[in-house]
Amino acid sequence: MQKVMIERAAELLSSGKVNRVLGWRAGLFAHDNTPSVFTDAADLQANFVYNEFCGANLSKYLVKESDKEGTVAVFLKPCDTYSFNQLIAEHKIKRDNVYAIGVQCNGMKDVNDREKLEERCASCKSRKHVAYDELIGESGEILDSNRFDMVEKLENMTSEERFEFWRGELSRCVRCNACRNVCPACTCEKCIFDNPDSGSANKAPADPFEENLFHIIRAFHVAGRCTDCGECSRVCPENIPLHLLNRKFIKDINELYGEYQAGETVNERGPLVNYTQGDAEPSVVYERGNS
Amino acid sequence: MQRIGVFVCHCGSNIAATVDVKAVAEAAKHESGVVFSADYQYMCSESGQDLIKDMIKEHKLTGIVVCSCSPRMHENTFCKAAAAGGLNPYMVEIANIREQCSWIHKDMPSATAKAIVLVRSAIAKVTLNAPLTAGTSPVTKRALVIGGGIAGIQTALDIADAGFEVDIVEKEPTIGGKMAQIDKTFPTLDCAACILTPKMVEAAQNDKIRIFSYSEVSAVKGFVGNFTVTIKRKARYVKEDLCTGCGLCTEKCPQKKVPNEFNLGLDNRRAIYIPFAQAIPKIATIDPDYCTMLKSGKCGVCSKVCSAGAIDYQAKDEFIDVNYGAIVAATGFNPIKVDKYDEFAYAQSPDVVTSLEYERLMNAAGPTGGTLLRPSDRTHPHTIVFVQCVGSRESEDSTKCGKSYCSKICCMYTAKHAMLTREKYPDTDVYVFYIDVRTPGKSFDEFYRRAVEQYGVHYIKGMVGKVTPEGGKLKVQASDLIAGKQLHIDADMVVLAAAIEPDKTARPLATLLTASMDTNDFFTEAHPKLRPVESPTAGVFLSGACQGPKDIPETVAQAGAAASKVIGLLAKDHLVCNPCVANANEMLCSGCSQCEKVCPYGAITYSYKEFRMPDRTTKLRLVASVNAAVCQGCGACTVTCPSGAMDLKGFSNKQIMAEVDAICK
Amino acid sequence: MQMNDNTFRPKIVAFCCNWCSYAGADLAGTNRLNYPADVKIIRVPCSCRVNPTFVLRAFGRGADGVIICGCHPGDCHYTSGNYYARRRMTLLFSMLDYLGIERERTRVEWVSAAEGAKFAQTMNSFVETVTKLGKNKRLEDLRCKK
Amino acid sequence: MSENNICREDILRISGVDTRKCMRCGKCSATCPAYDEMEYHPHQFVNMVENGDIEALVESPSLFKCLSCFACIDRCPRQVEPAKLVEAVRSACIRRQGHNHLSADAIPAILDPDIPQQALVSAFRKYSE
Repeated sequence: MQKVMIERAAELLSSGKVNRVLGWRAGLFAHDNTPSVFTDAADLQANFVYNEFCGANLSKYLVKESDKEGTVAVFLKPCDTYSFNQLIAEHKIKRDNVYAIGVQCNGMKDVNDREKLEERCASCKSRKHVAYDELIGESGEILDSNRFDMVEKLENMTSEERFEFWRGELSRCVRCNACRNVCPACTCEKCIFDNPDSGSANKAPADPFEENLFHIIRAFHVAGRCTDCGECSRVCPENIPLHLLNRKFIKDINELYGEYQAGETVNERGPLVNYTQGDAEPSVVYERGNS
Repeated sequence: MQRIGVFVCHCGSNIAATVDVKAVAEAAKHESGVVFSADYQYMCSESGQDLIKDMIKEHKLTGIVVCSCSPRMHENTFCKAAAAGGLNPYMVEIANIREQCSWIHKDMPSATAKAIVLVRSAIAKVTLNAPLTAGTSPVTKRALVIGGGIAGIQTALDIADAGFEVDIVEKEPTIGGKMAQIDKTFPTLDCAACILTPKMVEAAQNDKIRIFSYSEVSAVKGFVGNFTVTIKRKARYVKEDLCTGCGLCTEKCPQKKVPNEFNLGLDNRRAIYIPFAQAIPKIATIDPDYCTMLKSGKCGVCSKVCSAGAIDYQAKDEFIDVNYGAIVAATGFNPIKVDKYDEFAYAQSPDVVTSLEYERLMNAAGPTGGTLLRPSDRTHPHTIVFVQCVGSRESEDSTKCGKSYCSKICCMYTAKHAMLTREKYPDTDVYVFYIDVRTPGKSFDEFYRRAVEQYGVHYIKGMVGKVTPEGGKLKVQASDLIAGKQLHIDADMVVLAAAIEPDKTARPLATLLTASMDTNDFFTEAHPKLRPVESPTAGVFLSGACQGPKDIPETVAQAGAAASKVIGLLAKDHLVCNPCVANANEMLCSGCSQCEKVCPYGAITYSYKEFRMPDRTTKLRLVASVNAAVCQGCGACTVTCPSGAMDLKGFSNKQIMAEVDAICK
Repeated sequence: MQMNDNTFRPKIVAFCCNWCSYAGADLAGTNRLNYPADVKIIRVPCSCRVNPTFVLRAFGRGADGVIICGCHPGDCHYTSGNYYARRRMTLLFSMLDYLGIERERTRVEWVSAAEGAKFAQTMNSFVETVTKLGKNKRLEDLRCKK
Repeated sequence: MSENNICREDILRISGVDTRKCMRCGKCSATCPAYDEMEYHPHQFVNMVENGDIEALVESPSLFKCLSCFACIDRCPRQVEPAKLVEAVRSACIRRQGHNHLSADAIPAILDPDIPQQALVSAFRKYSE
């Protein structure tokens, strides 16, 4: 796989079809591969890597890269292609400047427990590439995923238990902003939390409530646009299961407004910028489950 | 630093009896930024307003808070007073301590405490107010009427009468619409053509009115007062300025087998045609689907016989852009297709007709020259069965193409048909099967009773269940609910009162106009009772059956009403805009286009703009901008924007959060 | 309603749309329909103007309950605002519930300009519910007591 | 369901019909091929159920004159489905005639390999409580 990808990338560079290749660069250790731009074949040969530690979703890097001169080739795993589509829909990626190569993915390994698949890969929602110019390896199918199991488990807890659970998780937050910075849906020019004029500027939480506030708002801002790529949880240095917040919104949206997968196509109206006259009333929140 | 003045009104005892106004004024004094605070008997009185004006000058106030009744009551009064005192009228906030405090709380301490919180919250908000100026936008003094039926013609005539220019866009080769196809009109039974054609001629001769026939609206840009509409002038292959309407070509054209839509396919026309004798404009049109010259390049007869040289086989669709200040939708209606109702055998027998087809069969200019003949064998029918409510008043989940509403006009035109038939041919038996006879209208019920009492039409409460064509007859099986019998009638003709539905072009047009529609594709009015001829989209008005089923008098009345609204708009040189509108901060906008999707008015547009970057390079970025003349200030976009780039003037994020903070303190 | 330091009085923030619910609140006043003074109304043009941040801000600053009132679905002055608000608030409240914040502290109610009685009744029942829940303990625990 | 009294709610529940949707147009009776055989006609049937006048229906021979051709269901503009009411009254009536006309134990004896499974199930549903 890696060999074929390097060959193809070198070929694209030499033919002049692209002038840069966005891929993964081998790190000091086997598991710390990082996103990187390659411009020549030698560099590719020496440092390009594609193995089970290439979790980074490269689509967000295209926001900057596709804005530059010339065409950039990019390798996209199936889940990355959803983010790719979503970013195109939001005019963040200039599609004409990108040559997208879909690459087969069999799941990424968890850097903390290198024998195990990452949680997001163990509950993979789709092996299908929804956008690409060419494909290396095979594109799979949309899978029946059990990704909402944990959300459901939380929903079935009592309100107190849930509170304790989240207190335990969110109190570890150090507000490093990694989750926000890596998120392909977080592409604001300036985040409201960084903007003193927004009225909600909040660089570091003054109290635990503001910790919650940051995470609720972050999840709300990407609700309906989040493709559930799972990058937020991957990069969290405190291993907070942030994807459980995003998935809660996704699950609610699916249940209340019909199945929706952000990024599946480019020209869709997201569930939060859409409505039907017969939508569920907010009281549905009180009616289901026990408190 | 703001200098804020607080005025606490007693409202006689309305407020002062339950709220300690002195304590409120005193508490306000200690709020940051407040330089003046006082209570007064009646703030809305002349002297109360003078107090505001004087204090603004005396204390150089930059903002004021009036603690009084609901802003819905006197906000305007105090804004005007502030303006008179030299302050921007948008630097005024009202703390509602009457409706939302003194009137609902009985206990003085708690009411006073609440009033103080409300004042604090208003002070917190006004501190962040910014002076706003209501912008203006110019008005293009020309109106567009889409649809050239009686609704469109009447609207255009009324607008032109007031001295404004108006264009009619009609998709057919002639104006006239459905009314031109009708024989007689109820309840007076005067002939439709006799009252319609003079109006058509008047429209054609009025120098303020331009008629774009055989044309469609293909794009709409802009906003109230400033629309730019792209009109597609379909190629008619005849030069409009040369054709004299002599009609020779329509007689010589060898292609004779084209179903005549004006007669609903009951007879044929040629490939080059003028829809009917009184057509306006009276210009021939070539039907490209049937013309052999256009299809295979062989023929050219019309070109040879045309002495004016008007035929142009090379013609292409043309697109023209015109500016308008107001747009009127008058797209009208159509009867629904009734083929799906197998039980009525419409598709099986030519003698089962819809009411509009019957109208043509009765019309002197129709396919039978006004003699009522069965379409199948052209014999005179002796027994005619009318069926009411075909496709109207069906349940919402109807599997057929039925409509849940009452089509409103069928009861009356069926009474008319029955009456005219009996009058012309007293030897016919006429049965009308009805569920209810609905005749609310001036002289309507009298008309229906006349059909029964003078003309001997058999009105039977019940419904037709089945029509079977058999041996040249139509066997009608029906129920008579009052006699408690099932009837079997051998009829010669069956006439179906098909439900009416909005024209199919209305839905795409609504999208172009960003006007809203109901589930039946009728245009929605801005308010069902108080603004019945305006659409919720500013500058778009509604005329005729595109808004709901209507008969001719109602249509004409509504057309006049729509025209008067248009005239009211065009009479202004400038429109004053609501200054409390959304505003995009281009530096923060990331161009994600989410806000554009929630805007109900299409006020948000995206464009690439150049930005200077900190490193002195320039960058092209897609950013949103709000058209202040179109934005109504709902704020839907502000919440959609994750960056907070979109904010609402007068209700900004910071202002509302300041209020929240003041209340929760 | 006796102001008594020993009894708990909740802080309630009510966001009301200008066209229906704020007018409904005015009507409740005109008809002298009582509801507790704990409710403080903030006027917004439309329920769709209510940003989730405002709701969280209120809780962050010590509110015990937040209620959002708008025109009935289909009656929005701006045609579609409350439809968007309905989706947003449903999701937000569901999320707050998911994080373990009592779901009864949040509510959306549609109140038309003619429903003064409904407005008063809604506020009475909401205040009662929130009072029963007591102080916003879970959030209180989170907030630094300044 | 009580022994001797079939109430309106039972019929509505069994049939799943909402009689209030009826706008009294009479198209069901107009379309009914067995109209002349019946004492009570389809539109009356709907009306009688709506008024709780079930006993008269049960007593009337009309009940079993309906051909179940479903023309009334097909043609009803309000989707009231009168034939379903007939069917519901019929099964209520049959059930009332005695407990379990058919018991599970009795089935093996009368089992015929040609009886379709569906017929068995529906008979079982119809003839037992």
